[in-house]
Amino acid sequence: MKYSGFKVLWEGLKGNTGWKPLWRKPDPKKNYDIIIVGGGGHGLATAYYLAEKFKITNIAVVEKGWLGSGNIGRNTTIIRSNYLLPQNQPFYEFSLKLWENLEQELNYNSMVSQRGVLNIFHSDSQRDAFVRRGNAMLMSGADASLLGVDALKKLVPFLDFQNSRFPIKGGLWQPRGGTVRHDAVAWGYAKEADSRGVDIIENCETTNFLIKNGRCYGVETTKGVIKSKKVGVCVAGSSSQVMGKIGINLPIESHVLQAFVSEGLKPVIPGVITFGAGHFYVSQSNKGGLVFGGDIDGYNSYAQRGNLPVIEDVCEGGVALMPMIGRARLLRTWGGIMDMSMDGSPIIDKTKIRNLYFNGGWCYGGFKATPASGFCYAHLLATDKPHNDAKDFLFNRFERGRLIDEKGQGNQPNLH
Amino acid sequence: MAKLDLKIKKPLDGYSKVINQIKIAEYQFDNLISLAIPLKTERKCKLNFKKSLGEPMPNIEKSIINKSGILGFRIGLDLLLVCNPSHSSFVKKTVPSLKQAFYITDQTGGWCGVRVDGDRVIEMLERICPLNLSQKIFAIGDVKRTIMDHLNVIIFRETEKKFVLFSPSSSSGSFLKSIEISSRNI
Amino acid sequence: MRNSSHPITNKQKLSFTFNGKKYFGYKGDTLASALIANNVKIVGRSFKYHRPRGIFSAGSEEPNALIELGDGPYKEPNTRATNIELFDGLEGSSQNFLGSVNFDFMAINDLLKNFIGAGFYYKTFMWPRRFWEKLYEPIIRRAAGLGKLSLQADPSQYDKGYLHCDFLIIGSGISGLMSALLLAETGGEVLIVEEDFVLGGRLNSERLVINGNQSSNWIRQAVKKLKSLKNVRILNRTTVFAAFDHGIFAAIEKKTDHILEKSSKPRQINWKIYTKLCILASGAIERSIAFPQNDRPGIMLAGSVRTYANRFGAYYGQKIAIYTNNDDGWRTADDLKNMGLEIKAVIDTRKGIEALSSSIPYYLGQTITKTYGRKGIKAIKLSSGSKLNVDCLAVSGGWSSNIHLTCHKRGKPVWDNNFKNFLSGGNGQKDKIIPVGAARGIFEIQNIISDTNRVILSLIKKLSLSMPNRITLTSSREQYSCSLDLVSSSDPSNSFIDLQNDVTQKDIELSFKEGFKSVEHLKRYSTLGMATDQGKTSNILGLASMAKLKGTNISEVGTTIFRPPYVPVAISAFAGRSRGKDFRPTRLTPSHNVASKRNAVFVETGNWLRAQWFPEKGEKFWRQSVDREVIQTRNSVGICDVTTLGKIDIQGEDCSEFLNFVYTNAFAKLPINRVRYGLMLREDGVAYDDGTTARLGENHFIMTTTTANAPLVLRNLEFVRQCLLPNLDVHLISTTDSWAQYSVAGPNSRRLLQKIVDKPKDITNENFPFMACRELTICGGIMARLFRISFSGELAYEIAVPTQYGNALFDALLSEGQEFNAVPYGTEALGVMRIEKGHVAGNEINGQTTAQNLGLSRMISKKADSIGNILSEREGFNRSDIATLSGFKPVQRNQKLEAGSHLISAGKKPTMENDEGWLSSVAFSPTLGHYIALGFIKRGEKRIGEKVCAVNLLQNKTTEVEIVSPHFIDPEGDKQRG
Amino acid sequence: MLIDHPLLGPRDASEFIYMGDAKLLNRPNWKSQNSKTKFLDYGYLRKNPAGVHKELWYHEQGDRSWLLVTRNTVTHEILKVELARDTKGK
Repeated sequence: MKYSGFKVLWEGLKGNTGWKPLWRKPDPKKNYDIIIVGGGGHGLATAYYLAEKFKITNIAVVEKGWLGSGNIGRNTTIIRSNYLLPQNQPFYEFSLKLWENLEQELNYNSMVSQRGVLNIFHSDSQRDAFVRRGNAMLMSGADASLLGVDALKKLVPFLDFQNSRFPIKGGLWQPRGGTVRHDAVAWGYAKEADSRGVDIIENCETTNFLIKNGRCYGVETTKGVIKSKKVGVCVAGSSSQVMGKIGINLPIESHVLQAFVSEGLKPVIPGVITFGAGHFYVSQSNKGGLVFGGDIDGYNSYAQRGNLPVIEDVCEGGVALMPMIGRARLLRTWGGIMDMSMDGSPIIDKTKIRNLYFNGGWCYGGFKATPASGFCYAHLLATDKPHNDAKDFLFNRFERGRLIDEKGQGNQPNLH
Repeated sequence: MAKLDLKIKKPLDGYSKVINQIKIAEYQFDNLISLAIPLKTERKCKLNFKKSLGEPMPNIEKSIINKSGILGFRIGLDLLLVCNPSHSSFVKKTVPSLKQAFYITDQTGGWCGVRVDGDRVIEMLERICPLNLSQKIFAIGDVKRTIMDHLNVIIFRETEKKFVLFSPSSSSGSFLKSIEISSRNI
Repeated sequence: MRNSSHPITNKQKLSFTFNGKKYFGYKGDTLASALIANNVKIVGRSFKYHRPRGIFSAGSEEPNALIELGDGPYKEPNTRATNIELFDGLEGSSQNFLGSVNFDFMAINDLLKNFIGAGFYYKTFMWPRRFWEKLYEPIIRRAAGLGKLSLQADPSQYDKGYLHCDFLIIGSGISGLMSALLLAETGGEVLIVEEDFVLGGRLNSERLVINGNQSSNWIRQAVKKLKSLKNVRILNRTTVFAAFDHGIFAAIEKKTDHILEKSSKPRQINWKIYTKLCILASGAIERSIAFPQNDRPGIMLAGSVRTYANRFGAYYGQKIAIYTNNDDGWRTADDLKNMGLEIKAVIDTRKGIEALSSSIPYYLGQTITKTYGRKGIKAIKLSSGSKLNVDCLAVSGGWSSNIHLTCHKRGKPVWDNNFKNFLSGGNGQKDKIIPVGAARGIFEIQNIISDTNRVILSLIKKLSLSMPNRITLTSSREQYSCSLDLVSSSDPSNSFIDLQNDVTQKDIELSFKEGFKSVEHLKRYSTLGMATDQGKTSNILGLASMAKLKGTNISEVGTTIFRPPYVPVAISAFAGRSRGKDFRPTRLTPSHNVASKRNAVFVETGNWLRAQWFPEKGEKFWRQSVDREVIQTRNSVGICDVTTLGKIDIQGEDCSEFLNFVYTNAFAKLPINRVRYGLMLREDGVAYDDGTTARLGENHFIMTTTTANAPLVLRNLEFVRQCLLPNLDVHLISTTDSWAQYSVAGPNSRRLLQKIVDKPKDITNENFPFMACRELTICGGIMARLFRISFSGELAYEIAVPTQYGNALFDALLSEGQEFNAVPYGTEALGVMRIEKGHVAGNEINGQTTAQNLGLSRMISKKADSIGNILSEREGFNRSDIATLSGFKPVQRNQKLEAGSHLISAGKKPTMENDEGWLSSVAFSPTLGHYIALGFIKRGEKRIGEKVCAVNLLQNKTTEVEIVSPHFIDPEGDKQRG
Repeated sequence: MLIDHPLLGPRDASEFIYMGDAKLLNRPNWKSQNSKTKFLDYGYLRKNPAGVHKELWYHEQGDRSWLLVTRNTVTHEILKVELARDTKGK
């Protein structure tokens, strides 16, 4: 179905009787060319790009729960490409470029809103690191600028410039960063993948992989056996659980990241603002809620909920950075399961089982990566070669010592 | 060469104040040392402790006070603190005696003590101390280590409503402020 | 209007303003009850369609009456009028309108309802692409949102606290008070927490009889008894808003919100409650019914109409109809009739039931098909066609147990078909929450009494505590049964399901049509239950509606779960006192006082405040001070407080084996009274920390770490000690705070120190060479430690004394140093000198660089195992083209360098592919008279003399630099050995 | 969360620092065959169960002991707490 303002008007006049489901609810066929395990943002994007860019349409996306029930449905919606390392920066910039045309491409308004991402710094050495990062961004074709205190006072006058424990010295600003209505991304990809013939099968849990002679030829699911030439796993948060079914241990731990939203308020926060002397970042949704978050709770968890110390830590950071939000009220907290990888960077790679592919380890940076992750994973699944912008996201980087450690925290996943 | 006289500066310069009937005062001491129990020498250390201080070596989270007013806190399985408020022979006699069994580290300048005393002390501590202060759990003479207002604190219960709080000396100003605010806020 | 004979009218009279108009109420009112008593009909506008809305409920479930409370920086948006305890001088106003609350220009949206239903925004506003941020989105953003923030810093104080108990009882209604009375007898610590400012819960709102008297008598007795017990504590005005792991709950106490005077006390206290068990006596919340135009001011929950009448003597109207699908609606009719109000009719959706009251007109098996009165209900139309003129419509869709808290640990509610209600499902773990009374789905008072006795006594028995007697109470008898007639079939686009988010029956139908059928999709697509009330009064309606569309029942449809917090809580309340300058503790160095007196400028280094430089008279610009400090130090002697470096006392028979393992280089053979530089790796082979370690005795070492890593290194050393090498005799004590340590650097440093130490001969170059250390005494017997180490590259020492002498020593060094023109220097000069000397610091050891990058790979001893040893052998660490530490000078010596610039070979474009490295630390060297930098560049050690470009695209600047040795001064180290 | 410290009783988890999988107790011998593979496995690969997990916590704001905690990662229920050094001795 093609959406437009005209269509909305027309349907409004007709009493909104002509709308159709965004995607079908098919039963699985016996055979597919490719099965994507995981109907989240990355899985659906992969299916869409396989169909659209690589013209492979005999695809099933099998999803354990409801479509988009993983981290695409519970993140803080930020998009940006402000990375430092050469293995990361071009990939995230590729993703940002895909975001910029996504709505038109999918004919679905996921409200890609480029109102800017600001990272505040509070010390000279932080500034040095941000200068290095900002230059890396510009060198890979992204946008960035370094703002001094005067510029910040104009852009975000409500920050605590007077009385803060860690003085605000400036910020790294990426104007093209912003936010996206996260659920709508899953729905948009689902709609367009479906319209190209992709079967999206919800409430269909993958219980095992069909493997013979070191080759994967399908999956066993709660809706029966489904065969395919290739299987792509794309279940960040549950990666270890799914790959564990065939005894593969991953360089990944599952952690809970909490997120928070305030009551609806008239607009106050221009873009995304990140505190540099504590754990706090915030944006404001189009509905008016302040959407904010901080650090992971820090212990392995599959509970999709967290505990009080992190809530307090995040709010302390928030009030320290912008004391005007103090009287806004926290409305809801929730948690998602993060695939925390051993160097803080993702994996898009083949596995040691032929025809079985893996995409995961996104830590808490997966949302912004959705389009590029789907695109690059589709490239790998279709051509058996990594996409140029994701060529370093490989399993063997640990063995080879070619780590992609953006935060410099080493093999301790809860610090990334 | 002219002899220089280096004057001691206590972290809170001898602070003392009453807020909401709670007496808050710097708890001053001459010496504070830690005793580490060498691997597998608990027995030897127990004997030495008794001999050096005249009291049995306390169990974990328990304390002793000897007749010279010297306090001993067991803060870990193999770690004790000994605090000498003012006994004159501590450095010359007690420390060398303890040294025969324990590894000794001088921490006199490392910690700042604050004594809080008064009927509303529990109400005040409720605002910063995550520990259960019920005497069933935290008896007189108990000593525990925890975190208060982002700071590491050793808390020692002298009586039902009297405690000494030791916090790192570098941040003692911040900690004192925490205690003052807590006292004011009740 | 107010019932003038209600006891509340004997209380203190309070004045307040709402939307600028002055009104009166009484102590004991809520803002909502006072507004009702003052006949204020419209209190706000709805979120999307800007329809006029009145007060709907009497509790924290309120969807409509969200107001802005207070003024200036005290302004608090989205405050529920039903939760505000009235105080003299209260100022409130409506929010979310353009114009006035009575005439809102945005109400045009109501006419466009057909075009702006659920999810319309996903289908349009896509063209042209650039218009989203410029045009569409700003309009949407301005229209959305509810109240306004003041944009000023929150001026109030907040506090936190910790409470411990055996039994936390949430709610002080009859089941809560009974539970407390029973459990108190076990001797356990009981904590009762009540959201309201009065205790008694529902009993305050009803005309129930207990033991032959008004129930208020019994409350008084019970509370009196409980207050007399030592093991019982009662907190009112306190809401338990979240349940966490292992019996930890969070509660917010409103301490001074009901007082106008801005108190010096905290406004709210965020309590963290640790309990062994929680008794959930949180009652139940009434739900609405969706029918055409069911959102008019004057349409209220039936139980709330009863509450306002019984508890506050406040009547919204005088010609009242009751619309119910359950028995409870009839009770409202009875109560109001007894007060002399006119009951126009009870309309019960249920056919074939017995009328529950004979003296009231009623219609059975009928529904309301239409209502009249945009700014206040005037009439209703029934399915039979009859029209009734009313000024208040009390609606009851039945009661939902208030099980919000049982969902916080992802407990899935289970459907009770008997009372048409979700009950706590637990979640298969010991979640320590035991519902009683209405929260347990028991709705009739006589049953609540017997059931609470049974539940609590069996609990006490299970815990083997001393058994109290059951509480015998006689009470009125209540009757409750309920149907699931919740959704009307006519006019779906005007039948509101979720009042606050303006979700109508039509939106649910549209969600269904577009495939958003799972409860989670329904919620996300239609925004049902996502408003500030989390759908407390509406969720069941949405589920019933979806069940109807799917042709199934609610238990099949399932439910989304509530997320903490139960009520919205001010962000400040989570921050408590940790804000402003008190966001984190401040650590001061031992020389802080002296430095302050010398006008030092301080800089935050982690939690430390360190002197950054010491400006002198006439110096206007920081570089003037820093350059002077460097030059004076290099020419004579300078003193810097380096106490912040981590110091770890290491003792034990196996220290040297331990150090060999945690450092890459060997320490076993380090002689006593000598110091060695050590490099630590992480287990993944990446450089972690560096510092010097001194050996004071056979079994005694002092390790220094960087300031930033001090606690982390200790943590890792403890890990090695306890988890990897537990059989070694090693003991670790952090002594960072115990010793004041000063760097004394410069050619005159020895002469200065010789004035201080008790035996000057001991520190001659022969007796005390470079990298020597010693315990000695200074100033006539004060214990001290002296280390001959140099960060600046000069002849230099670090001298340490117990912290209590630190202040005096710093002073003494400066006064004794006057004859040498000794200078105190700060972290800037320290940084300049270490860059000049080529020493690495945090900008170089940043967690990403390896020993190989740092040019220190030869420090990794292959003779013994050490942390990180094996994984540092990986190919990626040892490629020939890795970036290595190098020095850089501007080719044009007058040019400035910028840290963070990237390095590109001459003539190449500044792209990621051509990136060869970066400048990590930059300083102006007063010694050399130009800028210098440390940095990393591919194969740097082989490219000395090559000219490359330092590119800073952020400033659009490219500077030609020459690659040089990182040791800008005294590369042979003659000075430090001199 | 509350961690029931074997020596000190229940303490708030905010006194502790989390490290992760208890396999970190079993550091390979650097001289063993395939030591690089073993170190890669030790350093990087995790079982990461949804369920019972043995993990290391450090009582940084307490007695500085490293604890071996057996905890369910789905319910967060803590089943057992031991001193890490005791389990090493065994």
